Amino acid sequence: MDLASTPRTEAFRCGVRRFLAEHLPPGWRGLGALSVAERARFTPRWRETLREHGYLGVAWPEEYGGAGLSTLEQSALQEEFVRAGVPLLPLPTDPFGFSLIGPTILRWGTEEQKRHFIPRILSGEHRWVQGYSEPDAGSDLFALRTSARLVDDAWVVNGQKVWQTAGDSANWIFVLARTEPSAARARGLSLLLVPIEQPGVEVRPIRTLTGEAEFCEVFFTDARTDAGHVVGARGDGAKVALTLLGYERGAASGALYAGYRVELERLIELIRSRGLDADAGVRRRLAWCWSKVEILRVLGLKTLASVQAGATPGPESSILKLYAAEYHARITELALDLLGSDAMVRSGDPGAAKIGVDPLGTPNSPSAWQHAFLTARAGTIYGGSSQIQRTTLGEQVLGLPREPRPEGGRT
Amino acid sequence: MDLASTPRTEAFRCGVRRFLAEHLPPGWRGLGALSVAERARFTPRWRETLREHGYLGVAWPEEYGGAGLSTLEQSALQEEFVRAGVPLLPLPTDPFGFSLIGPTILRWGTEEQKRHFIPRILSGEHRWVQGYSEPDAGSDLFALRTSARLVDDAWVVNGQKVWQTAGDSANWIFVLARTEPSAARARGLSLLLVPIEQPGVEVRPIRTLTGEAEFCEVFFTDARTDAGHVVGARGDGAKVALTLLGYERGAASGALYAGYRVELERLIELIRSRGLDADAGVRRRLAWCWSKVEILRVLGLKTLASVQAGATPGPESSILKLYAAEYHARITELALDLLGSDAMVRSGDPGAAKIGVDPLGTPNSPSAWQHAFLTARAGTIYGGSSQIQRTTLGEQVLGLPREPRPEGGRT
Amino acid sequence: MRFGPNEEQAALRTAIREMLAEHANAARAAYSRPDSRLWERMTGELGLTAVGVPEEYGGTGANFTDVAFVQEELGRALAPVPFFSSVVLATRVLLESGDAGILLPDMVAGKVLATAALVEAAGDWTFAELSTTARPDGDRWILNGEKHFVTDGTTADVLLVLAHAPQGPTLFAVRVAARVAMDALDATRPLSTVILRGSYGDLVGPPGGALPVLDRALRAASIALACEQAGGAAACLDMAVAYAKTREQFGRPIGSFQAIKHLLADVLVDNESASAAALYAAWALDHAPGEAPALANLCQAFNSDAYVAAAKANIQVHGGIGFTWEHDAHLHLRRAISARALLGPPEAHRERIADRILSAPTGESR
Amino acid sequence: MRFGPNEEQAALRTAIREMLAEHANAARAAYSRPDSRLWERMTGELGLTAVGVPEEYGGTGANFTDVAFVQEELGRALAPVPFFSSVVLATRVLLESGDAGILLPDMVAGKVLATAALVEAAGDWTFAELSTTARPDGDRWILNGEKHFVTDGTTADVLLVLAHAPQGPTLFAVRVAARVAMDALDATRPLSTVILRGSYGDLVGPPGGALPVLDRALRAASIALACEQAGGAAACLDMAVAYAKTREQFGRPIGSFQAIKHLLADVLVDNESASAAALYAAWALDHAPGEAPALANLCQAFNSDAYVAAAKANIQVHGGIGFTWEHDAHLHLRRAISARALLGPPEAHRERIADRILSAPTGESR
Repeated sequence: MDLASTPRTEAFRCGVRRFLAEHLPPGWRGLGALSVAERARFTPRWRETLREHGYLGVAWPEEYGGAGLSTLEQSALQEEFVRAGVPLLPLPTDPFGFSLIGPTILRWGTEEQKRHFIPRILSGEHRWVQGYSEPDAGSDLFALRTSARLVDDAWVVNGQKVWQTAGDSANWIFVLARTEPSAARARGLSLLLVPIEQPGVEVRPIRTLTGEAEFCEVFFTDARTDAGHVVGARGDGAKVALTLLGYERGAASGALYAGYRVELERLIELIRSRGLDADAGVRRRLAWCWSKVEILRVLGLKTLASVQAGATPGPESSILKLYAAEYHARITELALDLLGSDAMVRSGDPGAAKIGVDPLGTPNSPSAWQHAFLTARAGTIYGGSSQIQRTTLGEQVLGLPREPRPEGGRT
Repeated sequence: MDLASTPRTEAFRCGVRRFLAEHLPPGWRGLGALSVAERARFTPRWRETLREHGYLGVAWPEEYGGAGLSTLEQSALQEEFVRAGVPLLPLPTDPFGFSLIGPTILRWGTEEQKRHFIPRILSGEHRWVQGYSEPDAGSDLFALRTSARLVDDAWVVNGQKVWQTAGDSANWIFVLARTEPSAARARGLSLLLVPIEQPGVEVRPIRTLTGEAEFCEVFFTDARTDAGHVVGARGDGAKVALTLLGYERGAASGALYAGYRVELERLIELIRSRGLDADAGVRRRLAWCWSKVEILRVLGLKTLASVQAGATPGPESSILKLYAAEYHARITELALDLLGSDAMVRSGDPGAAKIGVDPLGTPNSPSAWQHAFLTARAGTIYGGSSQIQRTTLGEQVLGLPREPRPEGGRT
Repeated sequence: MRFGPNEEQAALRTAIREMLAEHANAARAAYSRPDSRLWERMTGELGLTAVGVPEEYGGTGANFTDVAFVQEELGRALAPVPFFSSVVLATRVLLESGDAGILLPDMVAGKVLATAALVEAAGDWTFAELSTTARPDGDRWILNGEKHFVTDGTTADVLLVLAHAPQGPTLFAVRVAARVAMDALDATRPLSTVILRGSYGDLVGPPGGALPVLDRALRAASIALACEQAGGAAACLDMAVAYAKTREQFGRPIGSFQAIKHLLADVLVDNESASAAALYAAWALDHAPGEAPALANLCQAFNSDAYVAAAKANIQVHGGIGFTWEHDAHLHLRRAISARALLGPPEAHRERIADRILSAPTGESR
Repeated sequence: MRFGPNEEQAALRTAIREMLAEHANAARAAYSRPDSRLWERMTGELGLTAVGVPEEYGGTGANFTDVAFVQEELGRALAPVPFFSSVVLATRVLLESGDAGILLPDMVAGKVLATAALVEAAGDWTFAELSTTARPDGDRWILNGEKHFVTDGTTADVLLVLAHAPQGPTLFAVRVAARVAMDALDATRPLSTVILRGSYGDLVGPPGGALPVLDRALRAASIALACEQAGGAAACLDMAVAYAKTREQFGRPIGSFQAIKHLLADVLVDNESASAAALYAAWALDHAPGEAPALANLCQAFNSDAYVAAAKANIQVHGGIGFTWEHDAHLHLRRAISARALLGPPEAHRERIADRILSAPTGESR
C-alpha cells in the first residue's frame, strides 16, 4: 500500500488552488450561490479564463492543444474545482466534447479528424451531445435502429435518438448508427459525427418528471454528414463507443467523491438548522451516508492507483456506477425525510445542477432537495440501469453464466 | 367487510379454552418451559388426551374419525393452542400425517386407502414423513430422480430423498417418484406410500448448521411397497402433491400469527430486561416487527375469509410464505443484536422448536435466540425458497411472462 | 365473514372508477390542479359527500369501510378532489367534536366544502407549540395566527382551525380568512397557508377540549389516508406490470427477467399488506375501537413506505419513459412523498407504536 | 501509488494461504477448536508473531498494512489461531502503553502468547462501570474481579487486564488467574471468562492512564478485525460464486438466474467496499493518523454488516446444502455474527461517527 500523494501532484494541486484564488470572483461562494442570470453571465467568461490558462482538455496531448496531465493530476484538478464549486467543463455540452467524443477521436480517429475536431472542441465552436440512446433500445444498446447508408460522398442518417442533455445548445452529435444491416447485432454499428444545424435534424425538448426540459430527443430524416465522419472502422462502432465509458468513470471518481462531500455538508447543515442532530434515527442514517461517501473516496483511490499502474479499466467500473447511483437515491430520500412537512411544498431556489449533484453554494431549500431526489431516480436508470450494472458485475467480474438466449430472440 | 367472529366460533373457542384449562398440568407455563426430559414425558400423554377428546384430525370428516370442523373453527383451535403453548400435533411426525398426507389421501385416495390409513394416522400407529425433496432437485421439484417401477404386485423404489424432519421417528414415508420414465417432466411422477421399516430403506440423520440432527435423508435400494399404495392416478403425482400446499398455508395462518406473537412478546421481554426500551433504534425496529406480525394477522383473516367463501387457495399463498420467512429472518437477527456480546456465547437452555418458532415458555436465552436465528436461514430456503416464491407471485399472480427455456434445457 | 367490499361498496367503487377513467381520458391535464367540475359530478351523481356520514346528518350511515373503499379508489386515480379534506378530515373532526350538527348537513348536501387547518411549523403534529390564538368577543371568537399545509385550503368554504383559547387548545369554524396557495410538490392535492388576522370563528366542540377530539379524528384520517396510499401503490404496480409485459429488451419482455419480476413480487407483497392493513383498520374503527389507535399508526407508517417503494419501483421498471413529465409515474411518486409527510412521518408513527408496546404490561402489547 | 499488497506482503499472503489450505485438507475438524500445531507452524515457518511489530522489539517493522493483509487471509480461512488476540490486540495495547519492552520481545520470539481482558458486562465498551479493582502490594498489584469474552483467554500466557486502580482505570499484565472457557457460538475463536481472586499483576503503562491507551489500541484492533471480516466476506462470495456456476436447477446453472446473479453482485459491491475501506484504514493508521479514528468506526460498522450479509447470501445460494453442518457456510455465519459483536455493535460505531460529524465545524466533517 502506498497512497501518499507525490510532491509533484501536491505542487500541481497548489498551483490549481492558486489559480482558483486568483481568478474566481471576489467573495465566491460556489456556482450554486449564483442566480440563473448570474450563472449565464459567469459561465462563458469562466470558460475563456480556463482556456487562456490551459485548463481545458487537460487530459489531451499537448500537440492537440491539451495539457497532457497524468490521471493523478486530472483527478486532483477535478477535485479542487468541485471543492471550489466551479465548473471545469463550463458549457452544458462540454462534458460530451471533453469526456466522450474528444477522447474517442483521439483514440480511434484519423489524424485528419484529430486536427479538425479537437481544436474546435477546445474553442467551443463545436458543441457536442451524445447520440447513443434510442426509445426502443433502452438498456439494450445493440438493439438500436437508427440507420445510415453511404450515398455518394455522404452518410444519410434516419432514425431517432433520445435523452440528450444539453441538446438545445449543441450543434454536433455523435451518432451510433446501424450501417451494416446484414451484420450481427453488435457488428453492424458505426460511430458517425453529424452536424445538427441542417434540415434533416430536428431537436425537441423532453419535459422530465421534474417539470423541466433537462433532456431532448433528436430526429434524423435523411440527415447528411461527410463520408469521412466515421470514427474508427465501419462496423466497429460498438467497440469504439464503449471503450471510454469505463475509463471516464475511473478518472472522475475523485470529482464524484468531492461532489458528494459538498452535498453531504449541505445535508449536515440541514440537520443542524432543523435541530435534528439529537435524533437517533437521523444520526445513524447520517453516519451511514458519511461512510458511503468516504468509502467512495477510497474506491476512487483504488481505481486511480490501478489506472496509474496501467490497467485498462474494465467492468469493475460498474461497481462505482451502481454504488454511486444507489447511494444518491438514498441520501436524497433522507433529505426529504428531514424536511418533514416542508417536503410537500416547493419553496426556495432550486439547485444549479440539471441532473446529478448540486454544486457548492446551492441553497438548502426544499426545492433543491426535491429536484435532487427526483433526478436521483434517473441515476439508477441512465448510463445502464442498476439492474444492468448488476448483470455486468455478475457475468463479467464474477464470471457467472449468462442468461440463456430466448429461442426466438434477436442475436 | 364483515370480520366479526360468529357466536358459533366464539362458543367453540370458549370450549377449547375450557378444555385446555381442565387438561393442562397445573402451573402450565408453556411447552418451552419444560426440560427435554419433561417434554418427552408430556408429549405422548398429551396426544392421548387430545385423541380422547376428539382434538386430533379436527379438519377431517367425522366418518373417518375426524371432528369435521370448519376452517374458522380450525383456525381458532390452532390459535388457542399456540397461545397456551401446547401442541395440537404433538408427535414430530404428526404435522406430516395430519396436515399433508392425511388430507391428500382424503382428497385423492381410494375408499380402501382412506379406511386403511386414516385411522392409523389418528392412532399414531403410522408415523409419516415427507419424501418430496431430493439433493439434486432442490427448488426444482420436477427434476427429481427417485424412480419406482411396478414389478409383479409391488412398486420397487430406488433413489434418495432428503430433508426429512422427524425422519428418525417415522415408519412411513410418502414418496414422489418417477414412475413413467417416458413422460414429460411434470407428468411422469406418482405419489407412493412406502413403509420405512424394511431392508431397502435406510434413514440417516443430517447434522445441520445448528449442530443438531434436525433432518434426515432417506435412501431407497429396491425398497418395496404394495402396488395399491399409489395416491391418485399414475403420473398425476405432481398435481396430487402440490394441491394441498396452498391450502395448508391458508388454514394455518392464525396459528402462524399466534406463534409470532408469542415470540414477539419474548423479544419485548428481552428488550425490557436489558434496559434497551429507551434506545431509539431498538424502538423503531420493534415497532416494525410488531407491525409485520399484526399485518400477518390481517392477511391471515383475509385468507380465512376467502377460504371460507369457498375459494380454492392458489398461488397467493406464496405471499404468506415469503412474508413470514423474511420477517422471521429479520426478527431473529434483531434479537441477536439486542444480545450484544452475549450473542457470541451459547448460554441458557435452547428452545423447544427444532425448526420454526419456539413455543410459549421458551427461555429468553442466547442459545434459544441463536438457534432461532440459524434456523430462520432455512425458512427462506425450504418449502420453496424466497426466490421461488417471488417467481411464483410474479408469474402466477401478476401474470408476468415466464423465463425463456434454455435451448438445451430439460422440458 | 367477508374481507372486502360488499355489493354496494363494490358498485360505488366501479362507478367511481368509471367516472375517473372517463374524466382522465377527457382531460388529462386536469390532474395537475383541483377539478371542481369532477367534484361536482362526484357529489351529484355519486353522492360522495354522504359516504360514511351518520344518517342523522343526511349521510349513508356511519360505516368507515365505505370511506375506505372510496379513498382507495380515489388514490388509485390520483383524483384531484377534496374528498379527503372535507368528507374525511373535516367530517371526522366535526363528528368527534360533538358539534357536527352545525355544519355537517350542509356539507353532505354539497353546499359547504370544509377542511381542517391544524399545523403551523413543519411536522408539529403534537400541537405543543401552538401560536395561533383565540379570544372571546361576545358570542364569537377572534383568531390570530398562521396555519400551513392546509389541504384544499383555498377552495374550502369553512376552515376548522385549531387555536389556543384561554381554556386551552380549541377548535373553531372560520369562514373568512386570507388563504395563500402553497406550491405543492403533489399538485393533485393543493395546500394552502391560512392567515388569520382578527378572523371571526365559531366554537366547535368544548373549549379547551380540542386535543382528544383531534386525536380521534386524526386516527380516522390516518386510516383513510392509508387506504388512499394503498390505492396509489396498487396503481403503480398495475402500471409497472402492464409495461413489463409488453416492453421488450434483449429480445424478451422485461417482465420475464427476474430482476423485474422479483422487484414487482416484493411490491405485490407490500401492497397486499398495505391494503389489508388499512381496510382492517377502517373496519376496526367501527367494530374494534380498542385496536384502532395502534392500527392507525401501523397503517400510516407501513403504507407510507409501501407507496413510496411502489412509486419508485414503477419508475425503475419504466426506465427512461417513466422519467418523463407526460407519464403518470412521477405523479404517483410526488403523491407518495407528500402523503408520507401529510399526517406526520412514518418514524413518528412507529415511535408511537413503540410507546404503546413498551408501556403495556407483558402479554398485552397489542 | 499502489492500492494493494507489495511483493513481500503478497508473498506472505500466498504462504499463509498455502499453509492453511494444506492444513484444512489435513484436518478439517480442527476448525472447531484452536489449533496449537498450526499456530506453531505459522510462528516458526512464517514468523507471524513479528508482523507489524517495530524492529526494536524484534519485529518486521511498524507497518500496519502488513497486519491487515495477514488478517484478511486468516479471516478468509477462518483460521483458528490467536493472531488477533496476541499479535493485534495485546501487541497494540503494549505498543500504545509505552511499556512494550516488558513483553513484546518474548511475544515476537514465540515464547509468550498474550491477550487482553477488558470487558465485563456484555457490550460495555465504554468501561464506565468497571468493577475489577487493583490495589498496590509492594512492587506489584493485587487484582480482583471478573472479565468476560476474553479471546484466546484460556491458552494465553499473559493477560492484559483493565482494572480500577486508586489512580483510575489502569492496565496490568497478569500471568496467573483462573480461566473458564465460554461456549462460543464461533468455535474458531475461543472466548473465556477470567476470574481474578487476589491475582498478582504488573503495571502496564501509566497508572490511571488506561483509557487513552485502549482508545488507540482498539482503533487498530477495529481496523484489523475489519480486515478479517473483509476476508471472511470474500470467502463467502467465492464459495457462493463457485457453487452458482455448477449447481443446476431448471436445466440451467443457478448463477445464470438474475435472482442469484444480482444478489451476488450486491455482495461483490459491499465486499469491494469493505476490503478497500479496511485496507485504507490500516494504511491511514500509519500515514494519516488524523483520519484513523473515524475510519476505524467506519470500517468496523460497515464490514460487520457486509460480512453478515455475505454469509447469509452464501447460505441462501447454497440452499439446503448450505444448511448442513458439514458445509463451511455456517462457520462463516457464526464468525460474522460473533465478529460483529466482538468490539461493539455497528450501531455503536455509527453513533460515534455521528458524534464526530455533528460536533465538527461545518466543512470539516471528516
